Amino acid sequence: MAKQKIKLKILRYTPEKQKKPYWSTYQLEVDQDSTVLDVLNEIHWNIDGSLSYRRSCRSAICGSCALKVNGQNILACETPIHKFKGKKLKIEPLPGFPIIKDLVVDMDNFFEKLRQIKPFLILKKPLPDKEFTQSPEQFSEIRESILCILCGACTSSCPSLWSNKDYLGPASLLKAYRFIFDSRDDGAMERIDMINDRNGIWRCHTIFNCMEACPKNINITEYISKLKVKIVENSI
Amino acid sequence: MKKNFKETSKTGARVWLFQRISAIILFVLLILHFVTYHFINKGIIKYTDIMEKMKSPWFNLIQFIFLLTAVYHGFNGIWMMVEDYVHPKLMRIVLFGIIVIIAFCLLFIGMLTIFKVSNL
Amino acid sequence: MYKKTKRYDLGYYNFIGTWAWIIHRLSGLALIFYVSLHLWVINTLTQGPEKFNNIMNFLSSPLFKYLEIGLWGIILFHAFNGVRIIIIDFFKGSFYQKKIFFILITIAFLMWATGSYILISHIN
Amino acid sequence: MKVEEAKYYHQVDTVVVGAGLAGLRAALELARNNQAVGVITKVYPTRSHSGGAQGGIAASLANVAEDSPELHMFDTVKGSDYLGDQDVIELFVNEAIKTIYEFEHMGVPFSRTEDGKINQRPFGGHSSPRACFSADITGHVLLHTLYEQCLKYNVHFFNEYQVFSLLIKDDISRGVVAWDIRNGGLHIFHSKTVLLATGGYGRAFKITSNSFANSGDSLGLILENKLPLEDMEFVQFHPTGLYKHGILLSEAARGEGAYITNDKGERFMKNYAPEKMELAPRDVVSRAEQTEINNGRGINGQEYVYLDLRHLGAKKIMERLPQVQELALKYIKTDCTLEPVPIQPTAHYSMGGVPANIKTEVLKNGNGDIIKGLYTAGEASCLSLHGANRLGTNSLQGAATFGRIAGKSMSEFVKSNAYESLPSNPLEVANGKISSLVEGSGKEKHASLREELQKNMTKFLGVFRNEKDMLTMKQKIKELQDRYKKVIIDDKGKIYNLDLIEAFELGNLLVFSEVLIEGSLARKESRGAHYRTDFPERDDENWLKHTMAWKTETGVKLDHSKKVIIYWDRYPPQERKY
Ligand SMILES: Cc1cc2nc3c(=O)[nH]c(=O)nc-3n(C[C@H](O)[C@H](O)[C@H](O)COP(=O)(O)OP(=O)(O)OC[C@H]3O[C@@H](n4cnc5c(N)ncnc54)[C@H](O)[C@@H]3O)c2cc1C
Ligand code: HEM
Ligand code: SF4
Ligand code: F3S
Ligand code: FES
Repeated sequence: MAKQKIKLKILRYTPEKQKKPYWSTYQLEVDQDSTVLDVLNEIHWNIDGSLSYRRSCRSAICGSCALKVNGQNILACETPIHKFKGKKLKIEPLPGFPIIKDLVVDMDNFFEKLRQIKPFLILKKPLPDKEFTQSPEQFSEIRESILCILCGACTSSCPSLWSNKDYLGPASLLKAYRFIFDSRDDGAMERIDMINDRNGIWRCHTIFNCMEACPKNINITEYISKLKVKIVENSI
Repeated sequence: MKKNFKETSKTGARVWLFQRISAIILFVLLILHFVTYHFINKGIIKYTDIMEKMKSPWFNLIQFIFLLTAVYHGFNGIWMMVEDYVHPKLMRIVLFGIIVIIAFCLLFIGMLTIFKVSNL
Repeated sequence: MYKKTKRYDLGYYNFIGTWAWIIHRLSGLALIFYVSLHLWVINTLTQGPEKFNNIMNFLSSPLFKYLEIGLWGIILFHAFNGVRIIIIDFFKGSFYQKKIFFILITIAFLMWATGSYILISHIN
Repeated sequence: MKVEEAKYYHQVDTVVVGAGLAGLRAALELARNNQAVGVITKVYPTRSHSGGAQGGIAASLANVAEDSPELHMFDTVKGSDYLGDQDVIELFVNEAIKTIYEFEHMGVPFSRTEDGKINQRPFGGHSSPRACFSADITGHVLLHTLYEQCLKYNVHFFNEYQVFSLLIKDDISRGVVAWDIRNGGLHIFHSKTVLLATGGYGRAFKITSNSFANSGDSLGLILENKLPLEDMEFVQFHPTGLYKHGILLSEAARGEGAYITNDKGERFMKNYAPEKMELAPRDVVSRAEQTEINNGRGINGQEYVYLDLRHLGAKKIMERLPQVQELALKYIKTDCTLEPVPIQPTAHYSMGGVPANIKTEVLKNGNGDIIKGLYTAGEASCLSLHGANRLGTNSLQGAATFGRIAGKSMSEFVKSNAYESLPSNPLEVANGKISSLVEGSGKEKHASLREELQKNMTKFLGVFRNEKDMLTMKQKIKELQDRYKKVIIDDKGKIYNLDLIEAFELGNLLVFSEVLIEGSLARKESRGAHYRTDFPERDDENWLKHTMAWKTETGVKLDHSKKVIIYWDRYPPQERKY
């Protein structure tokens, strides 16, 4: 495999040592079809071991490795460097979240918001002996929304979140959609009551950054719109 | 432990829906308005032209709706922005007051014009 | 415990949706400003024909004509992007949001060009 | 960085280490029974590797075709090459059905049949369509649903805490010591019971489908506590790993009818498993692939063959196998609707692990003596459910079902037992590890060591093994272990120190790999995933038994006295043919 020289800038920050994040430049040789994660590994393993980032599955399913590269949120493990067409890479942690160290951000708040929309089936009917029936059409309503890997790329890219850290964010709204539109669920009203809030769904201004950022290409805005209409139908 | 995202305000749905309804009304009226006043009359409107039109109660009604929707839509929009950027509760209440006052002032001026001129 | 840093790094403006939103906001603000002025101007109707006609003549000077061209553009952008938002909200428009944007903005642009032409032809 | 004193101390009735399917299911069971439970996991729960599972989860629901637990059991027994303990398998196939219905009631979005029932599809080694699935993200939806259920029951998570040592004294488990990855600092978790559900050990190999987190931590910790591991030589190689990356293309691809072809464009499986063709069990297909490659029939003589999906049609591929399509497109720029995809065998599943009995209690030796309060489930465990070879879709089911059983066992244990006192210096071991890495005298970085280990393991202990290779590897591992003592890390900070974590994980890899090698060397037969070119036959007379292995000062101690539990009247060992 042909090697390639690349230059990149990484936003580094060690809270024990610095007050503020700073840019650090690296120059190295990598395979042409490396992913961003391969490059980070290369640096971490062979150049500077103190670089920290998150990664686990390296097959775009666990959601650990969301980062901002050249102005866009991506999954490091699935994005080949040739996608940036020879441009110098500029790697930073996800915007909108506090940095813990280097490329690692604090996602606690993100998960906490997820918890608040009651992300589980709420059942008011008795359990059947076997499974609940659900037709393929009913399943297809939620088919796309279950792809979400909770990487946070969407929520982090939303300008509404930047100006209001309490905004629920697209990932949680998508999760709410996934349950409200699940044919088995009986808890729609409880969840609607939760997201129908000043800092809930109404902070979404159809900006579409979330969709651009989502590595799973989920049409998040569409589902948020469907929720808005449903809420309006229910509350007026 | 952590800050709960939830506030109690449930007005979001109404703000959202009415913003859209007023937008549709405005879309029609505003473009009509601009075309009739700014393009057709060569843009120079004479006092007498207006007085002529003002005789029709329908015209006045439309002007009134226009005024109402424009002010509502505009200040509703501003309120949406305030909710985006202003977080302290007290500040919000103060701003809400200011917005409402300005809105009513504008409404008042507008209505004054319509009522006085049309001799209703 | 690590310290939580805040970052005001907003460099995420590569996308149509973001720009549309920002401009929509700014145009909305501009429109409110305009509406306020407008209402104030129209209010001169109550002060008799003299005053009103004076102001109208004043406002038909070239400077205000050019401002009007700008205003027409702002209105069209806000109006047509507003329609785009409504389509997205109610008619599954998010699948084609970029296409809708381009189509509507093209229409708006054509209207703006025609309007500007008329307005310029009024200047002389 | 200075070594930490006991600053942080938690007392919890039950500690669950690992938040994969097994760990979460156990935690949920405990929470539902109103037990206090703390889940310690080194990655956020939804990042666990269970989420990577694609194909499906087995249960004989008979929604699509005739099926029964009995048939499921037969397939599993045969698939295990008769090394599976049949009492465990019997419990497993019966509980499996309940597990699935429970999952469905929790809200798992399974794909459906036309009449609204859970859809099932065929899978390698299963004689009936038995794999319940959700497109090709089955593990993902299961993991997320379980996590969400745990949120519902307010399970307490210690996210990004990594267990550095177990507190076991006098055969009683007293808790664990964990490193707080995010803030730094060691925490003592004093508990009545501990569940080890830390997943597999595929990271010992270079070409692997496993995530970075699958470094077999608890295996290293168990060995360090002078306890044995079981059947470590059995590592499953999956036939459809993406060339060079090792990333898994779901077996569902073959389930849906994909072909595997060699350089001549021939579906070579007809020479190896004429009846089942591509749907033969993984070890059979992997060996077939490797044989083709070794004989120069790989594509262009290279180290790969083709997985051909084109005849399925773009519509079916996009509907049933979207992830396969996406992975191939993203990683090697191959659109599988138009071109065949290069694949090679990849280390995938670890049959061996921490020995446990049918109640998931960890065993101390081959005689069934247990460590009190220590439990294990999931891929980290060896209940010997999978024997010498796991059938696809049985492992998710195994993790979930035995996670639940572990939860039950633990909540019973907690009710009738009191806290045992902690050892006198609980942080000693963990501190020792940290300080040797931080203050070490050498110069070597952990990365180069790991690279060497993984490369050689794939080379010498891969699909085909023989005595000579393994002896070479045995030498090598000794050398690597020595060099590890001199490893030093760059990052001396406390906050999110990835360097420290990786170095620690490498330590575990090196320890259990030695056991793996010794076990393979000793087992002079070919069974299931363990295939020796110098002993190509299965030898039931001498080797129908489990391997228990301890690490001692002088090397690895092996014991083959643990018998396989076989219902001789029902399933006498016969040849495995497909
Ligand atoms: C690519 C792929 C596809 C698969 N597809 C299928 C399939 O289709 N069907 C099927 O049945 N099986 C499949 N499997 C196998 C199955 O996914 C696994 O066997 C199963 O998920 C294991 O679950 P687990 O809970 O034991 O471990 P994991 O899900 O791996 O979880 C391990 C947990 O332990 C934690 N942990 C590890 N070490 C420590 C430590 N030191 N301290 C704290 N926490 C720690 C981790 O954070 C993680 O949360 C697949 C496996 C792979 C790799
Ligand atoms: C011509 C027809 C108009 C249409 C179709 C229209 C449409 C819209 C829509 C749909 C929104 C909601 C945006 C959102 O929810 O994010 C909006 C917001 C807004 N509009 Fe209008 N509008 C029109 C005219 C006006 C006028 C005349 C004014 C000024 C008085 C105005 C001021 C605003 C403001 C300030 C906002 C808030 C901006 C924001 O929240 O981003 N609009 N408009
Ligand atoms: S919706 Fe997309 S971007 Fe957002 S968390 Fe889920 S997968 Fe990530
Ligand atoms: S970017 Fe934000 S504003 Fe809405 S459409 Fe997406 S959540
Ligand atoms: S490492 Fe799992 S999504 Fe990238």
